[in-house]
Amino acid sequence: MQTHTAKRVEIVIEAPLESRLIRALTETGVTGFTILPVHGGSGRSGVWTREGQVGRAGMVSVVCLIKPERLDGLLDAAFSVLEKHIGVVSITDAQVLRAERF
Amino acid sequence: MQTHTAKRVEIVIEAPLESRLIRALTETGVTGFTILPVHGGSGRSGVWTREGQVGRAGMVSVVCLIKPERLDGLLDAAFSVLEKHIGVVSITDAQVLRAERF
Amino acid sequence: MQTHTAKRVEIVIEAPLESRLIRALTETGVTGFTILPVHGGSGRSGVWTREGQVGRAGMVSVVCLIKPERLDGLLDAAFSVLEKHIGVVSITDAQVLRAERF
Amino acid sequence: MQEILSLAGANLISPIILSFALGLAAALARSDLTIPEAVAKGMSIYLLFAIGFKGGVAVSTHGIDQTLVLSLVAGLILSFGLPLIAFALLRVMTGLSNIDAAAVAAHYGSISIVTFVAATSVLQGRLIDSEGYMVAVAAVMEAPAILSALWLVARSGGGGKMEPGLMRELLLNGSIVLLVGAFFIGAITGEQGLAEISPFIVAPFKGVLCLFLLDMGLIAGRGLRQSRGVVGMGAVGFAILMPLVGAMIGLGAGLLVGLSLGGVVLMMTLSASASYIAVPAAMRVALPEANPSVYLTLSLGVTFPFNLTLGIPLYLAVAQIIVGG
Amino acid sequence: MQEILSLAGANLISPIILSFALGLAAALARSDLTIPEAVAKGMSIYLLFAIGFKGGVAVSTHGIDQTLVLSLVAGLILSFGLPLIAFALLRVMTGLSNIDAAAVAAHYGSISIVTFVAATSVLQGRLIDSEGYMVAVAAVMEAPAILSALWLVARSGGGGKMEPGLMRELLLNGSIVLLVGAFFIGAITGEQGLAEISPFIVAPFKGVLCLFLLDMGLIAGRGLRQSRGVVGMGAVGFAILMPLVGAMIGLGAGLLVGLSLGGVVLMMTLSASASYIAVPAAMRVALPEANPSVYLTLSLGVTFPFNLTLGIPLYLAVAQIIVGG
Amino acid sequence: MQEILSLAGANLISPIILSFALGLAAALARSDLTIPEAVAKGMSIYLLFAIGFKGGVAVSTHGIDQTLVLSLVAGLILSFGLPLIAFALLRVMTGLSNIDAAAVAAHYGSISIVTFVAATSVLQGRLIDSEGYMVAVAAVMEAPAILSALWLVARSGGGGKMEPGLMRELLLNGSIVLLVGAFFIGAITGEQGLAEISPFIVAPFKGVLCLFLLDMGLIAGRGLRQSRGVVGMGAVGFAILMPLVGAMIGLGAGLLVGLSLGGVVLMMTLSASASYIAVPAAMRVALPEANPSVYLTLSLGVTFPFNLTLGIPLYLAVAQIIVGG
Ligand SMILES: Nc1ncnc2c1ncn2[C@@H]1O[C@H](COP(=O)(O)O)[C@@H](O)[C@H]1O
Ligand SMILES: Nc1ncnc2c1ncn2[C@@H]1O[C@H](COP(=O)(O)O)[C@@H](O)[C@H]1O
Ligand SMILES: Nc1ncnc2c1ncn2[C@@H]1O[C@H](COP(=O)(O)O)[C@@H](O)[C@H]1O
Ligand code: NA
Ligand code: NA
Ligand code: NA
Repeated sequence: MQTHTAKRVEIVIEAPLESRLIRALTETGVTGFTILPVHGGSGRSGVWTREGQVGRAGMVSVVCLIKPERLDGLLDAAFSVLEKHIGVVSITDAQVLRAERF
Repeated sequence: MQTHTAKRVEIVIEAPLESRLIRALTETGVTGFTILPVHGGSGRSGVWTREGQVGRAGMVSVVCLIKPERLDGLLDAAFSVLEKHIGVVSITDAQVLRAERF
Repeated sequence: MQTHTAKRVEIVIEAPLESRLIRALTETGVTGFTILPVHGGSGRSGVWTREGQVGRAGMVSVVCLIKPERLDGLLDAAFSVLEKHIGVVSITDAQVLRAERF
Repeated sequence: MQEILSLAGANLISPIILSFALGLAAALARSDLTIPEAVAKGMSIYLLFAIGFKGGVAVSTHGIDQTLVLSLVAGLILSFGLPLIAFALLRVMTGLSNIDAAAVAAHYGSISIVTFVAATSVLQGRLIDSEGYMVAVAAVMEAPAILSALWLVARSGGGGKMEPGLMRELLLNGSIVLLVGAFFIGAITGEQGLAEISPFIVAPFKGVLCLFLLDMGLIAGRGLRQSRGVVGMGAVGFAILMPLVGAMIGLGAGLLVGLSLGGVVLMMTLSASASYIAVPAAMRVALPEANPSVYLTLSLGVTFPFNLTLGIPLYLAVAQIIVGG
Repeated sequence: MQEILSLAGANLISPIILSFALGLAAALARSDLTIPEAVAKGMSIYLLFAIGFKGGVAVSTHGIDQTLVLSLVAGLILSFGLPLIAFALLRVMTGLSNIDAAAVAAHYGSISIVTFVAATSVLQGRLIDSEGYMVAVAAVMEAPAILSALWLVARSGGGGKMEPGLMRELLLNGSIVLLVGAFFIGAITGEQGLAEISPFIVAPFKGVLCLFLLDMGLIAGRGLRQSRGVVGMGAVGFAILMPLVGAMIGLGAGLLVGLSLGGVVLMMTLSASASYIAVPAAMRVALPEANPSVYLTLSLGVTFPFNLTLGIPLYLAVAQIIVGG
Repeated sequence: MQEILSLAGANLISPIILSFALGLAAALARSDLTIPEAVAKGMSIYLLFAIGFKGGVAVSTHGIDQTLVLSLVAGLILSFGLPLIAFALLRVMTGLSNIDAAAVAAHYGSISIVTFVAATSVLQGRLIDSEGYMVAVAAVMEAPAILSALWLVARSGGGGKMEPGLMRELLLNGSIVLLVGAFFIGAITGEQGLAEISPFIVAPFKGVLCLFLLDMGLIAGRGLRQSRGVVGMGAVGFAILMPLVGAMIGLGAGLLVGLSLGGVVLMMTLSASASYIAVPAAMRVALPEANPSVYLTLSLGVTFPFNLTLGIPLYLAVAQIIVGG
């Protein structure tokens, strides 16, 4: 089946910043993304879990599939939000169906 | 440690279609997959979130690790369900442990 | 934007083993990981779902981004826990921002 | 008239309505107030179980009068028939495509159980009895409308074939199974069963309903914000006219069947209400080309609040005039 | 006999049992009715907190009689010993492997708190008092059975070594901590504490139990559907025989210890019941080679409904004959 | 003194406090007991809705006396001012960086609604009335402290600029909207509205509060375990001194405004309490460089339990001595 090369960008970011990241992405024209809940994790800032949390605590994972040529714009946007904050960004090469959607 | 090449297929599909996708996958002999909850997202069909939803709304993410040679069969099965619907499919090259399981 | 090569390891493991996996990872110096909830799945051990479960049932997905040279240590640690149990491990090549974090 | 307005007024300042309004306002103001999906689902399970159980108990005490079967049949016919009327109205009043119109029509043939619950609590507030088996009628009305909609689409050659397995999915839909199951449990265990669990399903019922409507308001508000411009004035007009039309037809059905005043009001409410939980999910499977924000905006964003605020008191007033009592 | 059946009958048409049946039927019919994981966990937390608290209050009022310690010891011995009997029976009645048999045995040495709760509510229904500290006995019986099972496996050279850290995990298991903790809170705050929160932990208790059993039924039904053919007739026979054997031994223990009628019935129920929450998770860690669908099908799919429907009334009847009253 | 201790003692053995202690102990012992996020959020929504609604009803019955406006203004001033005092104390007592100190200060200017709820239930227990609109004061005090903290950081040139959109986020924060919204619903529907839903928001309130505090204890315990060594003795001292300072200032404000005994106690409690839900999330946005485990450990791990156990009874005793009654 016909596939097209794309980049899969996974941004693990603090929940309170989610809305800002989405705004930044949308402003650079990235309107396709999927937000996955994150149950817990560990990093330089220590260990955390969602269990029993009431406030907007913890991280969320935002996954974007985009055309390779748009990667830099996305990373700049993401970084502008992430810069001073904890969290990680990873990029993998991917193939997608239905390129017209990206 | 001994690893084996495989494909990682990630299918983001509407929750009401989950059972149909699973059926289609099983029929083509794909019996290994992991279903991740999706909290929200955005695409050509607009923005959505799970928050407060009562019905079977939103999307789910189905991740399949398979032998490369079985990729096409899987994609055909997925596409037969996804065709008229919203959602995205991405494929990445992967390595897996314990090939006997795939 | 400056990126660095890394490995993305995704370990789908039974929830009751989560704490053991984390311990094993930490002991080999892997202190960065993200735990994603898993809603259900299927494999050689059959089909399962989280719906309505009360006990610590089902699987969780642990995602680690690490420097390539540390991959083997991580896989050994993961395998020491996973060995006799169900679950899958997949590795993909990735690029990360902010290498200093890994 | 006077009377209707005062009732509507009294109805408007109930905690239930105001909770919905709060949710609506919060969402429109883009507050981050949300109710977790699991909690919302839990509340809807509670409401379905409670309303079904109480209906069953009512049947076990008042016994089954001969109108039971007639009412169920009437419900079936209404659910099958109302979409045709809705479809015709939509063709006249809006520029919606065949498929969108059919999808919307399906929602108005089906029912909103929360609207039904709100009507029962208005009746209770005025000490008006109603047939317990009306919850069974509600259950019966959920699915048939979907078939009519699919037929409407197929007729106009727009695909919408009856997907295999869809039928049993509709009939074994979680909310129907729970509502009907609880109804039978209530009917079997009767007053004694009710006595055992009424501190759970009766006493806190209205309070839970408030939080549930808060959530409904949040979802409706979010939907309205996102669907600005998606629905035209004509469609909005339909979403207010159709409930009135449905209620009048429901009134006729209720009188024909010979329901009590309360029963007639509930039959009117069921006919006037539009689904926004079961049918939307079914439409995603059966009519994926139909635009969700159209039917969700109309059923949850317009018709639901209309029925909640003005509709129900109006239906009650009309029924009182005609049925008397 | 007559008497037993009538009680069993009365027991069968209680909302609690029927809710379980509804869940079972819905799952077997492949309805998409589900209860969110978080809601199910929330209900179990509520039930554990309430049952523990009430037990503590009972102790604070009736005081601690000398049988308390004896009962705890009896519970320990039963939990350690029952798996050995279960294992022997399984070797005779089924073709299960050593490891599967040991894993199943662990479940029957441990307890099902919901079965315990159902028994207490049957006792309440018939106004039969019971020792409040029986919940402490229940807590004590949860873990030891697992050690016996591991010993059985080790003995037959099948691995199953006592994993480091597993022991404290078992003892600090969330449900044990909550049950025991609530027990102490109840014992400390007594009647006054109960008065403060009884509208929460007493009044709605049975209603919550209904929804919880609906969920149990859904899970049991799903399990039965998937494990068709996994368990043979012999295993099913065991899952019905073992509770009877356990109950008889529990009866002996209760009489030896000198418990009241109610206490004896609860001791019988605890011995007869099989775990399906704590032990399965522990087995995944300690005996990963054991097949989960075997032990889950037997404990949740067969023994749990058996105890709920026929077992408890039977144990009560037998206890009444022997203890009198 | 005698009197204070006995009250503190009585307060300590309430189910509410003991539930918190249980959670704390379970987490410190590394039990796997947890409450699902959705359930915890659901309980906090319930508590905010109930407390807001009841406050509104109180206002609708006792009417609005002229002190209402004064109290709101006092609340604003306290929320703006307390962080400055807290900051000064932190600079003296601890080696925290400017940014960490400012972040901590923000928490102590804001409020903990659960501490407020605990205080109201202590007042109810001793049949002491309080102004219903104190919940509105609580709402008013949530956000301003954050601005003071940002100003403190900006002043010392440490960035912390007022992020665009943050302001409206703070004011439309879910918990504020729900608290204020429920307050107005209660004020509008009054006693009649309360009668409709009191079996939901009044009767089970304390029980839900127990489970919620169990969860708070679990989180606090987890935090303490992970932040060993992160906070020094000086910081801990601050977390106990600051509530006392805050309470004294709150006392003064309450007297100036002319609140009743109950109102004064609540004003003291609000001033003494530290936020651990709304402010931490805001700090992650506005002061990402500040270390969360510092402010969470102090506000949730030290100040919250201190207020819950010793603080509230102390404030009540002091207020009684000064206000009399
Ligand atoms: N190496 C990693 N692999 C996967 N997730 C990570 C990694 N490092 C950090 N994270 C996630 O990002 C969050 C913040 O990390 P940090 O900024 O290192 O404190 C952690 O809690 C994890 O959820
Ligand atoms: N480019 C993308 N990257 C990641 N997820 C996407 C993307 N586009 C769409 N999605 C997901 O698929 C859903 C449907 O997308 P669409 O079919 O474009 O409306 C969205 O709500 C997202 O959850
Ligand atoms: N091929 C696969 N792709 C993705 N996930 C899998 C695959 N095989 C197994 N899993 C996940 O691992 C769990 C245990 O698999 P198994 O060990 O094959 O029983 C399944 O329930 C799935 O959640
Ligand atoms: Na209708
Ligand atoms: Na047992
Ligand atoms: Na304060």
